Amino acid sequence: PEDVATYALYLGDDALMLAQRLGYWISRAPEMEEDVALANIAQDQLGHARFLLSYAGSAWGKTEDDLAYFRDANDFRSCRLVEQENGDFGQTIARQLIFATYQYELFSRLVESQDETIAAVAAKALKEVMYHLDHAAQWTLRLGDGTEESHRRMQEGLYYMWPYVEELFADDDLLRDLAERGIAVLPSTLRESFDQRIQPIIEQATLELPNVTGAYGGDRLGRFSEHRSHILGEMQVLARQFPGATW
Amino acid sequence: PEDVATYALYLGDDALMLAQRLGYWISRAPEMEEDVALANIAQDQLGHARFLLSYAGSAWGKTEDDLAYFRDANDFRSCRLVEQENGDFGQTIARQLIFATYQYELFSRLVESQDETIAAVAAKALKEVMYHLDHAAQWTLRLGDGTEESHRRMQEGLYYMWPYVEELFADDDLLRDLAERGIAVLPSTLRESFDQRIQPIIEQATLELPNVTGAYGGDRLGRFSEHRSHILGEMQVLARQFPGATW
Amino acid sequence: RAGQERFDQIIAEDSRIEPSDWMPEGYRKTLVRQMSQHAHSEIIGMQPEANWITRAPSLKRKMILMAKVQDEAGHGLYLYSATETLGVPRDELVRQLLDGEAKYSSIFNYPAMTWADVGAIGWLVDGAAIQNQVPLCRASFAPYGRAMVRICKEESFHQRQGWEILYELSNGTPEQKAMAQDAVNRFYGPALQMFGPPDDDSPNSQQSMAWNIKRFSNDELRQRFVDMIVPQAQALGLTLPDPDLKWNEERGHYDFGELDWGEFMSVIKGKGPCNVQRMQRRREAHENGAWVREAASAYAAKQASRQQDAADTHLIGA
Amino acid sequence: RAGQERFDQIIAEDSRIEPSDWMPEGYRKTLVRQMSQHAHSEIIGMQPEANWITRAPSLKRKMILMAKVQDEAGHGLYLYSATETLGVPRDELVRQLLDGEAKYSSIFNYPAMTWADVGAIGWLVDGAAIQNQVPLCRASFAPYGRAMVRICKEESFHQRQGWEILYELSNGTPEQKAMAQDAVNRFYGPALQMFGPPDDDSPNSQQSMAWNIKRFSNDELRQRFVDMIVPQAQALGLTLPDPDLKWNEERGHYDFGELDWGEFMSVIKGKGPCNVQRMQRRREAHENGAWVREAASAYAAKQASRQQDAADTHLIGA
Repeated sequence: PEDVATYALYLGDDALMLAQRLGYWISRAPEMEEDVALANIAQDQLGHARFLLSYAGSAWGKTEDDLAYFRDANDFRSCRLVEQENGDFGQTIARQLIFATYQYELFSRLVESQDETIAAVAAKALKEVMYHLDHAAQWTLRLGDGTEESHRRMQEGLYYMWPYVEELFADDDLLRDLAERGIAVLPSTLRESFDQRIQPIIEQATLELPNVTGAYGGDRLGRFSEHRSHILGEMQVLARQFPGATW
Repeated sequence: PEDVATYALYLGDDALMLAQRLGYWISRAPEMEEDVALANIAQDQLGHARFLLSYAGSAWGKTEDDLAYFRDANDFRSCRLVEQENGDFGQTIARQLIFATYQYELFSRLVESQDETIAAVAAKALKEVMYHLDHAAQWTLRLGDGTEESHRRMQEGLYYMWPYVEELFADDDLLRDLAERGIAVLPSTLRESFDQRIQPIIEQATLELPNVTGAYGGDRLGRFSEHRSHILGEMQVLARQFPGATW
Repeated sequence: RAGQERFDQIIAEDSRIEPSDWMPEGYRKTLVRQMSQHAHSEIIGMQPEANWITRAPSLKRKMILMAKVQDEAGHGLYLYSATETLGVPRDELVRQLLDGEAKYSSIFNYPAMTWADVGAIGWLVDGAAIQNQVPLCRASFAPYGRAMVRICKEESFHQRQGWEILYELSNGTPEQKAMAQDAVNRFYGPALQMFGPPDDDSPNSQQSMAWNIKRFSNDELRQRFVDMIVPQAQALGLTLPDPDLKWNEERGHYDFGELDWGEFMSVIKGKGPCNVQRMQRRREAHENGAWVREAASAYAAKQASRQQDAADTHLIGA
Repeated sequence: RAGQERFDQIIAEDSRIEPSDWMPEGYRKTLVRQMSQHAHSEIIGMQPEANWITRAPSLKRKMILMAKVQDEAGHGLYLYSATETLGVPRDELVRQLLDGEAKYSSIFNYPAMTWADVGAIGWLVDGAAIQNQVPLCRASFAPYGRAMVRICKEESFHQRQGWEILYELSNGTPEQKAMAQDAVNRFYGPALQMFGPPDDDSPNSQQSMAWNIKRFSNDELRQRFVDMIVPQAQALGLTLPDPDLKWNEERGHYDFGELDWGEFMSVIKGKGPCNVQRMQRRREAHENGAWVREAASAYAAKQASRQQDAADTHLIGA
């Protein structure tokens, strides 16, 4: 069960970090409708995170909050994409477009996981992620094919996020083992459908696929991100100030 | 000695918070010369802070780091001005102009403090603060009388910072008592010379004194600032993760 | 005038005015002012609580807090829409806010400094808002009333959630309880002032009551609020910071002490701890978002012209 | 050509070339490339350490760290100035950096994730830089050599400070020691790669040595560095992550294992963990500062024209 739990951390930490990043936008969005939309997406991701961390924690006798608030940076298993800074709205949308496309492909396959809990989370999340993808795609079109400035910013946003795409599709021993047992999806097998889904959106938005290579690293061990410790420092500050307290 | 120690906290916490804010600029300044200049000012302020916190700590058997890293937000005694966000460079310069002018007037008088340590800090700091004031005044001129955009931004920076001016000159019982004993300077007695010094700079920069009232509060008890807990959360994160460690 | 007569009759019958109905200019103006202030308050009111989203101390609380701040954005949007039915577009209302011409509730000029403040805002500020808003569900202007019905449902959740935050703190460690008490100490007075100045000093109230916009006087609403929160505070095990607060058997209400109206007036006039900060944040969000809104318009215009081209082509082809 | 002869003679005598002297175009180009890369490295190299200024765990360390990052800005400035003597203005050099045409040392594309990384960067990265730079104090191009003298003095402080950070950690709690070891594990290999590829794969080195710019080969410098840090690591009580590292009595040097040159080349080609992040931050600082630099120029122009007006008035008056 520990390997499944670790897999649940992979999935859950991604969702948690993204929720944390998106949560910052609420009250700062470029239009009030977007305060609502980004809050929606943040809550969906936080919902996935809570479910997955609770599930992971059951293997170790820990709660979702134990895992979210009392693990140190090098114990998290999130990918670097979701840890990237919000930047401007174009950069946030670029991150959303990439991650929602990836999550959509992933959850579409995970609904058939041999692990019932993971299959159930995926089934629930899939509908939400379809909305996230639609939201990101719509904004990619508007920004890419909007004004000269928005085109430039959206293109830059894609450029700044693209180095972290490769990592999403990196396999490791745990994933290979779980995939063989029908529990996980081997990330590398999602890349083709990811490309096929995201490329037409980028093209329709009159944007180009960024000409930038993947960033070295990609082992979900946090060995290559300067952002993670900043995110956790803020997220955990109050919980750690009162260890053992309930809220 | 506890009342003098508390006064040292007033002065030292101001310097510490400002050093923390300015430290963020290093590597992000609008020109490389400014990375150097802001780092200089930050180090000067941090130097004052260390001296003053050590002095304050001697009354309670605490070190500078005990006081900087292990006090909670409501135990700090900084004014709100230095806790304000950096904003753009114009906002930072506005904060610098106001604070350096205030500190210059304050230290010019504190060199005659009956408390030898405080008099000595003030004497040393005074020369540094003259440079800070000159730096801020020069930039105020350049930005105020530069381009249309820089004029607008500098004026906005002054507007956003001005509500926190009043607090700098607020007296309280501790200050009144210490002033009577010739140890502290009563802040209200500095206001006139502050105005006489800062107004000509603002005018020469073709700027206007902001038409905005002082923000309610001003008791140095942190009862009115949303920023302080953010600053401390970041500043203290590592030290608190390893209580009792040395570095 | 037939319009005036019909309007007076609707008011007399306590029926509802629709946007298409004739209405006196003063009535329209009063509503635009009140409804847009209300909308602005929801939007500015997001800030103190949003300040704690990234630091909420449990995932459950983070979830609830995000939902709450989202609801506030939603309320702002309903209320701007309802105000637009009176002929003033949202852009113009937002401009009035950003230029400092329009007001919003002064309570949001107080900072949310601790996690307990999030609880106190939910319990006291949303609690006071509900007292104000429940009667507004029957406001004579129909779109306002309808917006209020929807909003009040959500606000009562919020109040409950705020109370729960304080309950957990009050039953937690001594530090947590102290944090809760401190928050209540700071928000109690300003929350009571949310009902506006005492009736003697509230000249506009009477006209609003005659128009069936307002149903109860400021002091009546304040009394109801105090009567509601005293037992809730007892259940929390927290003290309300008013030595004069006590049950008056004769009146069947709680007596309470004089509020600091000097402070109230000075906060309204811009002297609050966060007035400038709130406006700066709102302006920055607006300005940083300008290129996004422009892009959305430009894209919409392109799409419309593409559809027109397609339609033209179709006509020519036909 | 007399210029070439004189140049050759200066080189043969191991004397110094001044900017006003004639020099071959290849020499000039090589220097512009090397010196500006060096300057860019100082500027980009501020970022990993600046990442910890706001979180330094003691005030003393915060002070030292601010001073160090400040020194790097200062070094960048000297080196840009020295490069400008070769006829390329700083604006153009900065443009090359921002457009990705110019390179900077690959080591700065690794992240500073923990506080111990600040120590490892000081000890290993500045340590390697010193090995590289000390011989450059005698570089044939005089302004480069002069800049290096100044820089080397400060770098040796930095290395010492980095070592001290690691020493405190290594002698601290088990978690602190683990943090230090982890940082050394991550920075050891990349630090050794700072001397460039093995001599066999370093085609430009020979010309640079002939011109008395470079004094020692990459592999010679790397060996000196290893020989220097092994006893320092022992004094720290930390392990260097190389199983092949051992004293070779015969050579009188430490042997060490093959480095991962595949990773080195891929980081140079943009695949490092932080390449894009570093460039984004630098571009943002530059773009966000554009209005400030424009204001400074506009102000300077106004001042100059005011002085001119004053001078004219004076002439007319005279």
